[in-house]
Amino acid sequence: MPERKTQDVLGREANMAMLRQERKANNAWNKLKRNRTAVIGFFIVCVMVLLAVFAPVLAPYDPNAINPIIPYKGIGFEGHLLGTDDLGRDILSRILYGARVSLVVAVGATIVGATLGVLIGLLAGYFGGWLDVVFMRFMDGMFSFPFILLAMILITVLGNGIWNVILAIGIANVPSFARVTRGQVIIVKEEEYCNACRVVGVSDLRLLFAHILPNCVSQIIVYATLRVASAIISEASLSFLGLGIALPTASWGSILRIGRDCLTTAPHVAGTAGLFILITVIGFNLLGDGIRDVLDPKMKQ
Amino acid sequence: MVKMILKRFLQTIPTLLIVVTITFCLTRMLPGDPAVAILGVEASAEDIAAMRAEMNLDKSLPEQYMLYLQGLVQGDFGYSYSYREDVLPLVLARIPNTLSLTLVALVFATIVGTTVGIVAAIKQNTLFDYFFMVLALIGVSMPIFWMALMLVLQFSVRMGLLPVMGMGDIKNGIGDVISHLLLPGFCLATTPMATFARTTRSSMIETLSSDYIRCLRARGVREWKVIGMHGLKNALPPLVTVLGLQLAHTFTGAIITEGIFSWPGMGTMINTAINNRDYSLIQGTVLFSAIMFVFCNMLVDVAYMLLNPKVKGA
Amino acid sequence: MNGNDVILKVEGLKTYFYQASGVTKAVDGVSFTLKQGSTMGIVGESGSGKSVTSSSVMRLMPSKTAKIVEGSITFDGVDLLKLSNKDLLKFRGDECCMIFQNPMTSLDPVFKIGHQMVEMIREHQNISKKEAWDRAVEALKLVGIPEAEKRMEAYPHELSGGMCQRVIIAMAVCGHPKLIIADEPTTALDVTVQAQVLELLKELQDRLHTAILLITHNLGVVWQMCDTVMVMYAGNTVEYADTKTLYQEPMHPYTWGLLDSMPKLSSSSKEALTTIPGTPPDLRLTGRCCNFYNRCPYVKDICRQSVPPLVEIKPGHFVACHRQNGQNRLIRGEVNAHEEYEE
Amino acid sequence: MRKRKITALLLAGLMAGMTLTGCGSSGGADSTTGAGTTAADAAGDTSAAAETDGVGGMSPDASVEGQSLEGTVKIGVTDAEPVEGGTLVISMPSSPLTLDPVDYTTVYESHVMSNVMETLFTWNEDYTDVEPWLATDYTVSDDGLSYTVNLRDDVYFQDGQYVQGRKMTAEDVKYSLERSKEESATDRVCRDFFDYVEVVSDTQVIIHMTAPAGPFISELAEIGTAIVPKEEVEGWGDDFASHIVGTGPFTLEEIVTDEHVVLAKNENYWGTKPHVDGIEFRIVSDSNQAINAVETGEVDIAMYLQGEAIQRAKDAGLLYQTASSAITYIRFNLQNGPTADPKVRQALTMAVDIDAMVPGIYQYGEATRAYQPLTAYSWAYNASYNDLVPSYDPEGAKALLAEAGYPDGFTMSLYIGSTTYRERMAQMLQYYWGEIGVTLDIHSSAMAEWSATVPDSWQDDVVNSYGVSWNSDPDPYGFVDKFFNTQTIHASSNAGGYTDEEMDKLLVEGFSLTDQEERKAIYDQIMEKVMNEYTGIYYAYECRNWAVSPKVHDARLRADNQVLVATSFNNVWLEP
Repeated sequence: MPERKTQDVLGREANMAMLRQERKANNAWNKLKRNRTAVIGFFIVCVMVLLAVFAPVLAPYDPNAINPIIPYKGIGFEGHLLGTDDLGRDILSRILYGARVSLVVAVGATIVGATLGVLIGLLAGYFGGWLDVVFMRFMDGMFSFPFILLAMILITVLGNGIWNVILAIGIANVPSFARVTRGQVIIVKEEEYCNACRVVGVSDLRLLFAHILPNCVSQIIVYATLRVASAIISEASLSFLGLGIALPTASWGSILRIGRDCLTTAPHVAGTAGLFILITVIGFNLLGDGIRDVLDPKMKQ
Repeated sequence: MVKMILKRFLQTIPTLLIVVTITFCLTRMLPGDPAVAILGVEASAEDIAAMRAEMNLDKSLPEQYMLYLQGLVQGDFGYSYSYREDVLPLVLARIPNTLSLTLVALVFATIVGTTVGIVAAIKQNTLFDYFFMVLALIGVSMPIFWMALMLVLQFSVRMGLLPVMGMGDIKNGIGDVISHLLLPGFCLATTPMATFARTTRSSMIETLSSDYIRCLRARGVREWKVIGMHGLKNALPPLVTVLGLQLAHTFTGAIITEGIFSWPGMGTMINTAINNRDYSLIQGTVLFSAIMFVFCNMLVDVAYMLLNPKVKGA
Repeated sequence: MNGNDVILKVEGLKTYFYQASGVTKAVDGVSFTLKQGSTMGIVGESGSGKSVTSSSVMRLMPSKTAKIVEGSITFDGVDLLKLSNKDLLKFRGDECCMIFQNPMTSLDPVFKIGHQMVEMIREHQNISKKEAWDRAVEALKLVGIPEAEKRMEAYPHELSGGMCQRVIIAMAVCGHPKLIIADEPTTALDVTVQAQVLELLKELQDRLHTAILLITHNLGVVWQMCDTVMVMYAGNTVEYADTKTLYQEPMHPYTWGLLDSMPKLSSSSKEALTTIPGTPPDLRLTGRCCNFYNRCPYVKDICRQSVPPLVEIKPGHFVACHRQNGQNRLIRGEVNAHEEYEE
Repeated sequence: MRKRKITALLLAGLMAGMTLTGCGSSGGADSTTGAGTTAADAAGDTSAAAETDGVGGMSPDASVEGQSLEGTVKIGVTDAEPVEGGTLVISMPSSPLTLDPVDYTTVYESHVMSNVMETLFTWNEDYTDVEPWLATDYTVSDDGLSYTVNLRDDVYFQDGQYVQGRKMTAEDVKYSLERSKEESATDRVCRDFFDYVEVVSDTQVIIHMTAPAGPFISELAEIGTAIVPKEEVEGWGDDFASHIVGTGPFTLEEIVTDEHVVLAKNENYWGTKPHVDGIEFRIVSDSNQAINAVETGEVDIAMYLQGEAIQRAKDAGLLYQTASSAITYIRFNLQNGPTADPKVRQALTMAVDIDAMVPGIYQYGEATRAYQPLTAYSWAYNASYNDLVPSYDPEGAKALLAEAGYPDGFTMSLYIGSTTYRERMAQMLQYYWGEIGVTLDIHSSAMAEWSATVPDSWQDDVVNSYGVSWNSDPDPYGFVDKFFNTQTIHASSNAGGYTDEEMDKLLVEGFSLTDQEERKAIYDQIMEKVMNEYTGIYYAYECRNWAVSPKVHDARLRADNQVLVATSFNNVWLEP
């Protein structure tokens, strides 16, 4: 008899455990933890952030210390784990410090773009009318520029420097954020609780920022994560074209630019920097995909 | 329907006007004196002043803007001082090159991307699915200029299979054209291809799990029809949206890819124009790329309308 | 029961969902037979396995993770589980039709009604487009759609829900249906339309001598439509009888609960509706004992120890309950002496 | 007698005019050069060349730093039986834009033009003297105010839209030269001295001058003074620039901007007809692609190789190097900011290990170390002043800085064009100066921006230094007069703002003297003075690099970066 009881009790306990688990699982954070893509993405991003943060500790050499005697040395040359570049600088150190630039620029540009874009999107979507027309036509106009071209012209206007790169890529990012936000606001503002708020006499601004914005946030976060990924590529593209970060600051794109000039004789220069860009971008894309899967039940499989 | 398309068409006009205005403002903000850029640094002050006058740079900004707009209305896009040619024929001569490259890339990307996406959706969670989705993830994350370099290194420099640069000439046979197109085309196609594969897959999965697909199956409709006709047509709208975005993306990519492969298209010209502070040419190229973009977007919207009977009926 | 007029025979059907989190036993041993021209209802709560049962009959699993692991399904003497894909296509839509819960989403939104009907007809009958078109119009008229020709050119979103359901029924009658599976055909429709659709089904059944498998959680509909009823709970058949018997002499505690939770027009409407306390079990954990034990007021030790078999208590009346299976029949309303696990 | 004097004057001619074909040097593909000397950092370049890898002798007094200098490099065998036919494919990094002799500004244009059009005079094979070409001979009046030039009477124009193989006459010479004077964007035919052309007969003209101009005849060898038919020029209007007609061995067939320019053999050419059927100038912006193309046989001659491509050309045995006359340097702001103090400039120079820096920048041997603001093979070059460049001594530099009042260093700016070589140089300077506490902000931009920022920058403290390369013919005038004359203070060549009365006097003296020895004495003084003022770091002579396919024979690569195809002394043929 006791044996059978055990079986039954086990069943009940398992049942309870499952219920508890399900309750837990509804928590977005836990959902995210269970999402394999998100975890891998998060891991990659964390590693890159850690590498960037601890660059001074991890880098074996001063990233800007030149040593003209040993240019273009290959992987593993005398303590230069990833070799040296045209001026004999340690590529590993430059990549580690470059991670700082790339990440700061990418995240910064996304924040700039998101802040402005979300604001414009909120106002245009909520108030509609001529405000919407003016804002969105302007955004359409900006959107019609090839992204990199807009960034190129902006950076030429603003001049080199990390803040200017952030600003340039950020501004080029504004229209897409505005569009995403506006689309979301238009959906959310028609929902019942918004009407309820209006009936109760909540002011427009309060409704907009206290009720509508929070309901758009998840979409914006997903979009922003994916934008960070493309901002990394944008920064690299600009540096590759010789625009943007001031010399001799290392960025992944500027290492690639050097690597381009020695593709046959020293392919490791372009190779390593490119790999880092690729992996980081994959990381952010995975993270973005993961967050979207969690926040957007429609996409969940 | 025609009315809607016409309305959509008219909507592009203010957009283009804004593009013109933004470009005008941005180019005037560019550092550097275009007159000096043309005449060279040894030119005398009088020569430079004369050149500035010839280029209308001595007028006030609003005046310059009005002059530019007037010219545009009359089909005069200005004169490129760095190429010493009118902008319009210059741009028109380049557009086919860029268009052929981007279109080939996009068509290739669309065919391959959607096919992979569909198969991955059907074979969801199989090895095929995983393999191609990882590939697609790498594809969307790839800095294409880097990939271009690596491909050149491998296929042209190391293996000597493909030409490294330039555009083929039909006079040398179709093989010449194709071999020149292969690397830049593939590079340009990578991101859209991967994006298509991903979008098609998720859109297809969503469609295939919908009720009417089950109903179709329950009605005994053959599988290829269910997937190929009903599934695909319903999964199309998000694809069309992505296609529109990718058009712009591909053009952006072309600016860098053309440079790497010495493709004589708009991309290389834009670079030259910016470097030389060739205002008219920058404005011209930007305007034309914007026109292309806006036009493509319009096509996408129209396609969207055609695909969605709910919009169509309205 | 095994006469020649049996159109569908399901025996010991088990359909499981294989997922990362475990095996969900959506259908865990279901058996029934359906005679030609008769109507059988399957009732039960959501998630009790009704729809999966009907899907299994069509061999149309809602997801790739689902698999029929055991049992047999015989349709008109043919083992459906052994059919090739090609034969299956012939079976589906021609001999056997299915009507789904939500008519609005059952039609492909991007194709016109006519296109979809013609496509389906030509899938099964080797006739020209024109003929198929005419047949479709005819079918639409048959199901009482006004201006049938005009409707052929309409998109699904241009029709009302009831209209759509009629179109779907029309599609069914285009072929040579021996069986119509209606999966909650009226749930998504409003009440007046519900009655019309049911009426239509009945009418068609009389005319075409088609068997109907009606899946619903509405006992009223069952009473109105069905000859026999199967009550399902957590993937199992708990009671199976002809309609009259089931209404008059329900035997399973779950059926009691189900009947109590349904408003009766006949009796005093002041009588309070009762609900069955608790929730159905997680289908990943069933199969060890009676699945209803945790909600059953009459639960006994034995209920927690083994799975009750489906027993024919009276001819044609099957019940799966330990407490009805033996000498001491459980009487409704009996006070349970063992409430140790009551929550 | 007269002839000799002309030759002597030649160099003066060089100083004033030869720089017309000259232009900026090295670096990127962005080349705009106002005719005349230019500091633009561009790929196009010209001028006297040296060869290290090719055939040819050495002129002893021109040998510097192990480079032998030769006006022209011979390619391939010259004595074998030539083969007719084939198209010579030459790659260059940028497209010619206008081929009109009065409008052209870049060296790429001159490559095309000099094969289609011809001038009254032309350079001899050694690139040391000019000789008559469309002219047969000439005499100068004793006052130097009129040149009587006799013309060939067997010269015919190519078939064009408006002329069909018409004979060239004195009227054409008058038209072309006067057009050159009136319409040229820059100083051609010594326009300030040139008056008018008098037609004496069909085969004789007299050119009248307002004042004597020594370099005038060599000016007439410059392609900007090519003889063109009036009908075509006026018939086409602005479009003449892309439909040029001349008297040369090739005719213009097709121009596709940024793709190629195709020339075809002129079957009615008055001189020796070319062996090749045509020339295609193909635009290949990337050096690596150019060398790939030479290796695969797509291109026969690749011009303006850079970076890795040089190594690859060398490995493939295709490399020819010719030194150019360009000097690459950075100059300091001499009027404002910390660098106004000569001690600071001296310290900054001492802080840099130039001997390590030059091979660091030019990793494929594309340049040699320089010391002075003068090309090393100028007759005025005096190697003994090289010692005036302080040697690498960071400690000494620090001490000097402290002495000048900057014990903790300071922050300064450097403006350069964004090319690989300049950026590498800038980062090395940044490092070296960083060691003595000087922080360097590098401003790397397109040349259009550079050339709008740098000239006149001595007037304030924004641009503390700038890097560029300067190209001219070997006469010292082409360098020091542009660098240190108060008159040039608004030009980019003297953007550092050098002005000194004594120097101005010396410069005038050096220009007006005709005796080379006397001039050298003056230039020695100038050089010694300048070297002690640390006006800048003159660190490298950049070479020109070519890759030539072994199937090309009897070609000449000339100092001014021209590939000579069909001339009086050579005629290219291609091994099939």
